[in-house]
Amino acid sequence: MKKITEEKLPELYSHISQNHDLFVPIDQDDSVNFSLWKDGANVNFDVLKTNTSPKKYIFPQCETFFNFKSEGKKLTIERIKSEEKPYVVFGVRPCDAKSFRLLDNVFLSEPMDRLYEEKRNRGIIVSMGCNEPEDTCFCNSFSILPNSIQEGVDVFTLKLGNKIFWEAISENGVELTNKLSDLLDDVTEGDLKEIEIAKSQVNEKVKELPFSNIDPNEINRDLNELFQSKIWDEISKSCIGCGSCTFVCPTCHCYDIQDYDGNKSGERYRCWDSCMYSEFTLMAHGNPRTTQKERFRQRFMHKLVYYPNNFDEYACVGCGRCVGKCPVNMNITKVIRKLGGENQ
Amino acid sequence: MSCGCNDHIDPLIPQIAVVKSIRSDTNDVSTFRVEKPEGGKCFDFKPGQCAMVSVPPIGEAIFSITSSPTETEFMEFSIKRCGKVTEFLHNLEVDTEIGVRGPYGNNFPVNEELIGKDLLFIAGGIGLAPLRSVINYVMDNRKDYGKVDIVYGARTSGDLVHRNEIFANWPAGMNTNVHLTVDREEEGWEGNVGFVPNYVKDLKFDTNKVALVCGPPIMIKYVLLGLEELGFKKDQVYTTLELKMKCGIGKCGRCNIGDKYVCKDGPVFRCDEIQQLPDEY
Amino acid sequence: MLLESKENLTIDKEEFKPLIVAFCCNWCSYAGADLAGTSRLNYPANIRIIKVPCSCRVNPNFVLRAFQNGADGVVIAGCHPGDCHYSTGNYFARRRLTLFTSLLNYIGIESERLKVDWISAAEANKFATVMNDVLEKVHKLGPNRKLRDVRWKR
Amino acid sequence: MEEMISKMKKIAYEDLSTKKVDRVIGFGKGDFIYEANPIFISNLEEVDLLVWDLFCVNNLSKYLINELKNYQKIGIFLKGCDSLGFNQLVKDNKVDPDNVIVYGVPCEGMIDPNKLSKKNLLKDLRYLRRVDEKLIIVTKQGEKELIAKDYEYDKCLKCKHPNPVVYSELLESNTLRNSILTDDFEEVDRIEDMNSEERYEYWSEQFSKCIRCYACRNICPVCSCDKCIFDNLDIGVSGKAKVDSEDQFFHIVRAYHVAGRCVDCGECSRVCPESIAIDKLNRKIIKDITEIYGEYDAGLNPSKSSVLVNYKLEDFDPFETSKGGK
Amino acid sequence: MARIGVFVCWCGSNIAATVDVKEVAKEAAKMSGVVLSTDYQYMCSEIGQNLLRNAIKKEKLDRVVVAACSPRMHEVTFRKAAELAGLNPYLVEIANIREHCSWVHKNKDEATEKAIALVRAAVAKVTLNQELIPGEIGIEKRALVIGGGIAGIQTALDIADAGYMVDVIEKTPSIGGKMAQIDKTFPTLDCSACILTPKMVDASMHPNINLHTYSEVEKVSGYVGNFEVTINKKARSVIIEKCSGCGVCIEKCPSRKTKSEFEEGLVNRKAIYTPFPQAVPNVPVIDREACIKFKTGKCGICKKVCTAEAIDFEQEDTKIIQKYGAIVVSTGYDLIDLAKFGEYAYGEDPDVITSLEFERITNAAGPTAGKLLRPSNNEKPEKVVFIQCVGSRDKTCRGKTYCSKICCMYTAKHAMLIKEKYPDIEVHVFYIDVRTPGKNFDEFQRRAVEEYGVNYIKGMVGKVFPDGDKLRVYGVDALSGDTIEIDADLVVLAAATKAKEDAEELGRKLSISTDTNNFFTEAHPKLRPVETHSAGIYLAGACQGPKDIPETVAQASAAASKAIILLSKSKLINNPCVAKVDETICCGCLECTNICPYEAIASTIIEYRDHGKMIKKLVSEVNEALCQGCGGCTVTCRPGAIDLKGFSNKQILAEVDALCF
Repeated sequence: MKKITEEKLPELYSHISQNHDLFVPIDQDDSVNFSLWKDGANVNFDVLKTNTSPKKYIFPQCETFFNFKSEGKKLTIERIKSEEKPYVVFGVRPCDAKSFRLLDNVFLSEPMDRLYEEKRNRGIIVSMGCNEPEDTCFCNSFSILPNSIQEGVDVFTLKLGNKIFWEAISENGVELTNKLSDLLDDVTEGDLKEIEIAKSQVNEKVKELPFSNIDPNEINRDLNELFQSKIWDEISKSCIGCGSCTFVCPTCHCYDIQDYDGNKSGERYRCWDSCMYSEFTLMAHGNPRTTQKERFRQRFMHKLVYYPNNFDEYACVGCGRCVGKCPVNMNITKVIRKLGGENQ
Repeated sequence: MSCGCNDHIDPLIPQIAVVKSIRSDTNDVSTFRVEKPEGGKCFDFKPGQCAMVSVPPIGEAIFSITSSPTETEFMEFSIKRCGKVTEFLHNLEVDTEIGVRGPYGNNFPVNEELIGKDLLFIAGGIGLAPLRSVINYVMDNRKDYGKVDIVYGARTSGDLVHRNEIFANWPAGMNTNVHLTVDREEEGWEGNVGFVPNYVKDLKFDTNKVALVCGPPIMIKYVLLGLEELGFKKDQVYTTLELKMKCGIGKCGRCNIGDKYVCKDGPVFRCDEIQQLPDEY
Repeated sequence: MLLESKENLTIDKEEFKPLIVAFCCNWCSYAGADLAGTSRLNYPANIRIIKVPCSCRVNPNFVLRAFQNGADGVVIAGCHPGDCHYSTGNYFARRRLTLFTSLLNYIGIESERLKVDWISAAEANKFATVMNDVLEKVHKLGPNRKLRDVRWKR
Repeated sequence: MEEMISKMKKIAYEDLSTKKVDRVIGFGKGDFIYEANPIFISNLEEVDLLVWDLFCVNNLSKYLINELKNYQKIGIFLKGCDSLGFNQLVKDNKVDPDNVIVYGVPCEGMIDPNKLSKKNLLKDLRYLRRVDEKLIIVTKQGEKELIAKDYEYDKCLKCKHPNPVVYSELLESNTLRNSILTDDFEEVDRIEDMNSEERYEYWSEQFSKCIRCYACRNICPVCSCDKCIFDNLDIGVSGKAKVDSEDQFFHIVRAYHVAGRCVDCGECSRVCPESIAIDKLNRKIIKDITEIYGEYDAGLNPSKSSVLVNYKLEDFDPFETSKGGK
Repeated sequence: MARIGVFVCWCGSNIAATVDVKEVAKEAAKMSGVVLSTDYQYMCSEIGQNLLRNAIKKEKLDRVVVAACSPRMHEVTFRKAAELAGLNPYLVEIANIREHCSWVHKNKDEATEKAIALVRAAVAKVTLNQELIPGEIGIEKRALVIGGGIAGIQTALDIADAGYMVDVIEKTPSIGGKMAQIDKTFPTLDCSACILTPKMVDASMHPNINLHTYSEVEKVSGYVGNFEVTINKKARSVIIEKCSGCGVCIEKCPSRKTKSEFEEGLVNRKAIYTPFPQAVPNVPVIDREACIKFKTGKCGICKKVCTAEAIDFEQEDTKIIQKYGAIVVSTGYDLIDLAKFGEYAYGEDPDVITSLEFERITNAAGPTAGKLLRPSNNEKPEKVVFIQCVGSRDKTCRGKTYCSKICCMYTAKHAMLIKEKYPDIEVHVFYIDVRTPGKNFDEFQRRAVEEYGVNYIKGMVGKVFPDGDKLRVYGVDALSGDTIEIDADLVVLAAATKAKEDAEELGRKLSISTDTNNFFTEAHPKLRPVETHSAGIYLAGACQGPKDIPETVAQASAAASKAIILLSKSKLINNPCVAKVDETICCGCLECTNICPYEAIASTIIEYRDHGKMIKKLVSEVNEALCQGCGGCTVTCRPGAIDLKGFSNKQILAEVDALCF
């Protein structure tokens, strides 16, 4: 394990960004979001949750994957080759890191999504543990500890005071760490102790959080019974059918494929979509999910039942972004509770 | 199932294909024959599987492949005019290039459960498209299967597709019966008049066979009830489902019924499987 | 990575030939443009006219689309208030466009790029003057990059 | 507050039990002290869930569209800004006012949890109440007295209608908010004062934050189309790609579609997950309308047609360069 | 794919000198959907049109673009040519490469480039064109005339003579209008009644004319060819069919306190009355506000004396709903109220009268039996002063800014009438200008001055001052600057004409507009003077603006002929480029209905099935017969549910895209 002081971080950033696109939480206009680091950027690790999740680096909101041109009867398709640099996402919280694994389940299973795979392979994930979980956090409900090292992260870091502890996890992580060795110091015994204390402290804090009693395992997982539950009528009433929960969610991964006719040539892109939208499943001859109830049910059934049935994990990491963003304060914690997912 | 041809290519990127011929079946249904630009079939597939047909800049739509896998040189799609993509396809000129990707989804178990069985095909309207692939496959491997009954109906006789096969080829097949019906009386029509589900009941099939059903949702619903009345068990009946699809590979998230994705886990379902699914299709 | 991070369009200002899309109402301004032709007046060839029945037919979407796809300026011309073939169409258009031009200006589009004027069927001179004027101003401003859709290939 | 809550419960209980209404839409308590949710009540037992506090910020009026599909008569609690939205829904023929009983609730301004959070007051918040212009909060650290205005939603600071403009029953006599400021459109002026490059940069940055979640549209009481053009790709005016031009198009057209109809309730900006200054677009149009066509009155009178479907012969004409002849 | 043919016209050298037409055709051939692209010297010539027609047939073209002169020039020509070849004419678009290109640009490269762009836009548009078929609407072969004055009577007679049924609605108990009140007419000085009453009788006897007197228009709906009008027939309290017109009831009626409207209030009438002896129909009416029976319940003398048993106190207003193909509005005019003109002492001194009162006084059938007597003392006046332009050409808010047009002539007529009967009476006329354009008009006025010695004074009267039994008239002679003072016995004010009080309300019912003075607005002041903006509604007489009798009659016949033209058609063909509503998208806000200048958009409730439940939905509905295709509604429609055929959103966007190629 290594460490670096906060003051030296800009040096670290510029070092990393020599060969990588570096994405860090940047405070801009009063909101913190992962953005490309540039000299002088206002990096902020103190705000626990970035506004939107870092999933955009492995699954961008919009990506063009081929250009096409049709002239007369001839059609040409030109696949877009990625020419972008390898990248580093620095500051990925354990919950978000977990979400990457959940997306991997979907995109990297056969038939594999090559666009995703390419982005996934190009990136180095530098995760960062949490010390001060917020009221809206419930990662614990999905057995994600705030300081856990999630599968798939390359480096794990922890910020205590002005020290950032740095632990390479994967081969890529080791490689990156080696490149940065000039900037990183070794840790002392005292540091390790400090880390231990911090970890146990935060684990205690997590237990005190308002949502700590939420436990999806308590939900009766009988698919059809849950599907037909009357509860959906009740809890979907206030949903306004926007996509804010979906788009801030680190695990939501529905997408749409569209063509853009750009005059002399066109492009096909895929972009995030939301199962909360009314036209998501709309076909020429009808819509199997006609009201917001069905759409609302789909989203939560997917996270709590369908996905677990397919991948044996919940498709929620308890980051709590949706809790903060829903215009009408309806969110997955309420849904889980209503479905019985609560420890007494 | 995997046919092995897509392992190294991005499954979302279509390959170029040429529309070699367009045969108009009815007012709003045409059958498109598609080949590689250099000739030959774009990819191998199994009966019941689908492919995504791409017409930039209009978009993509998924269709079941209606030709038999035994056709080595081409694939066919029977397409009903009902949206933007189909409209575009219908206005296409022969020899125009389009994109296709696939095959997607599962297939009718022609080499598994169906082997050696008596088969009952029940189709309505454009629903004959996926079954035609199976029927022709069966016809080409006729000795592997038992008796074949084909019940096919449409609103009017003008809406019956693949006329050559339903009127000539199939009835001429060995141990094969074709039962045609139209919804309403019409001049010159000498076949049965009435809805497919009723006709199926009237025909009083014995239950020692496997039924493959495809057609409009409402028809499927009543055919299944009818088959039940005749004594068919749910695991003797296969049908296909259709929902909005975009990716074709079970990822984009819109064609699921419960935890099953129609594009990947379907479109062919055995009825006892369907029964397990939530009612959202 | 995202589409918007593609490089901005670089257009050599030297060779800058502005594209102006003009929506002209059928009864006055289009006829005014016809008369400009009959009178052999002169205005730049970069002005391309689309005929609409009335200035009230011009949807802001059309204007935005023109800017998206590379127009450097947009003109909307209709009958003088009071002379509308449909009695009141241009009164509605006047209100809509008053607010819309102001909104676009607020978003940062130079007001010279969206010109609304009333040109009667008899005002061939005015038609030519307005077009020359718009072109000159747009030329001075240079190519429009605002609202541009980088995916549209010109 | 307590008094108001008991009035609310009383009227809801009465009207439900006398079958005057078969549904009541109001506010219920959320998971946190600083959270109130829309609730929908049909059973008398649930009446007790009704609350009224400083976080009942949601504009409930739009729920009427869907609820009226399943219920005959609905009672709904509306604040001043909500009532404007209600009127606009009536005007757009989305809601039949005969089937609605509006319980008018005068509002003193709602408290923005984000503002509390920025001052680190949200964590461990145990209690808070408002006494006129003061905000009394109790946290772990004890009681604190704050200036309410500093913690109100931005939109409440500009509120012109703290009292419902339409109601069947008014639950409390009108409040007189000391904080009602004369609306000087100061924030719009600030943008107007920039040059066009700066303005474009400002808005490009704002718009590029957009994630196209459409929360602003879906919460808006005047965005009540059955099928919005942004949900209808077939109409061919917009796509789903996340590119600057599409984001700009969305925001400009959204603003234009509510021009003259926007009731300035500020919900769009409140719900934006990316904190885009959406209402600064709406308010620019409101400012223009006020200056050019006189008093802005969207939502005040459902039978009066809006500015853009109206005209006067003598309207201000910014375009006339020279008089033409017939 | 579409099969588009592009035809580039040289227009001799008009286009070809500045535009490389070959190049344009070559480029057009590359455009999407274009299967044929060619050029020709004169596309509009017969050979050119044949070229087009043959190409459509041979190449199976389903769309055509002609790049030529302005569509305002030859769009119709090419559309007709296409139609002859079996193509729907609306599948033809014109690219204007002459007026908008070759004639305004000099640089050949630039002009060619632009011409290509314009063709590209036309190709893009035409690709999206759809066959349009003009709708046909039937026509109710019946006309309605609102107002039974001379304008209405003449209109009704003309239409009726053409063989169509006409209903005339008259608010008062008798037709006849203002002309019935007038004594003589200028410039011939023939008796007004002598020429009017036969027409009134004709109207009442005509088999095709139906008179609804004492009736008003209550509601108008529908559209050209198919108006539906609700007429309120006020309770007359006398059964028309039974009444013999003997007049005994009137004679016996004890109520005599109501001023006679017909006699301009100079005398009183009974509660049961006919406005004047020649009234048509000659059936009295009970003025329920004056009638003692209605006020107190006692009386009923009329009923007792009526041997025909025609009196019916229980009669109620009745509503008639009738369909009409055309409507003519001929509601006439009134004189302005002179209350604001205190300086003339009107209303203060009975010897200050309006010109219309003078007409009654001088009328042989009037209250004085035609003798010129002062209302104050029934004596013959010695000096009469006429004051013109009382409220006309008046820029103050008291009067009207316009010239009332008829006063100069009738004043000259009045002066002459006096002089003819009483050469000894001194007649003075104060005037601003004398305006006598019209056949024999100026001669007529000159006769008044030259033959009859009427004293015309250019100048205005400052004050009329009742002084004993005289009226002291103070004026200024504008020519000499002298003040003039006349001791008059009678002062006649040429009060300005004005539109009827209820014109605006009627205009609203009919959806026709009124001008700032509340006169009905004609569709075009020069070219469509008797039509309104609402198709099928025409104007006759002074309701459109001040007019004298000959003009009124001329306009009445003009309006009648317009109505006849309409009624004589078996079907109306409407412009197919009209708005249409996509009900599935329409959100029912009905904003579009607010802006339609033709009230062509209405709301309707549609029902559709939504998961087994019947849902009712409010949507807009366009009446294609009324829609004129301005497209204003399309912009009001946020979800884009309402679109304009021929200029659809997609078409215009495609043009924009093509120009941005």
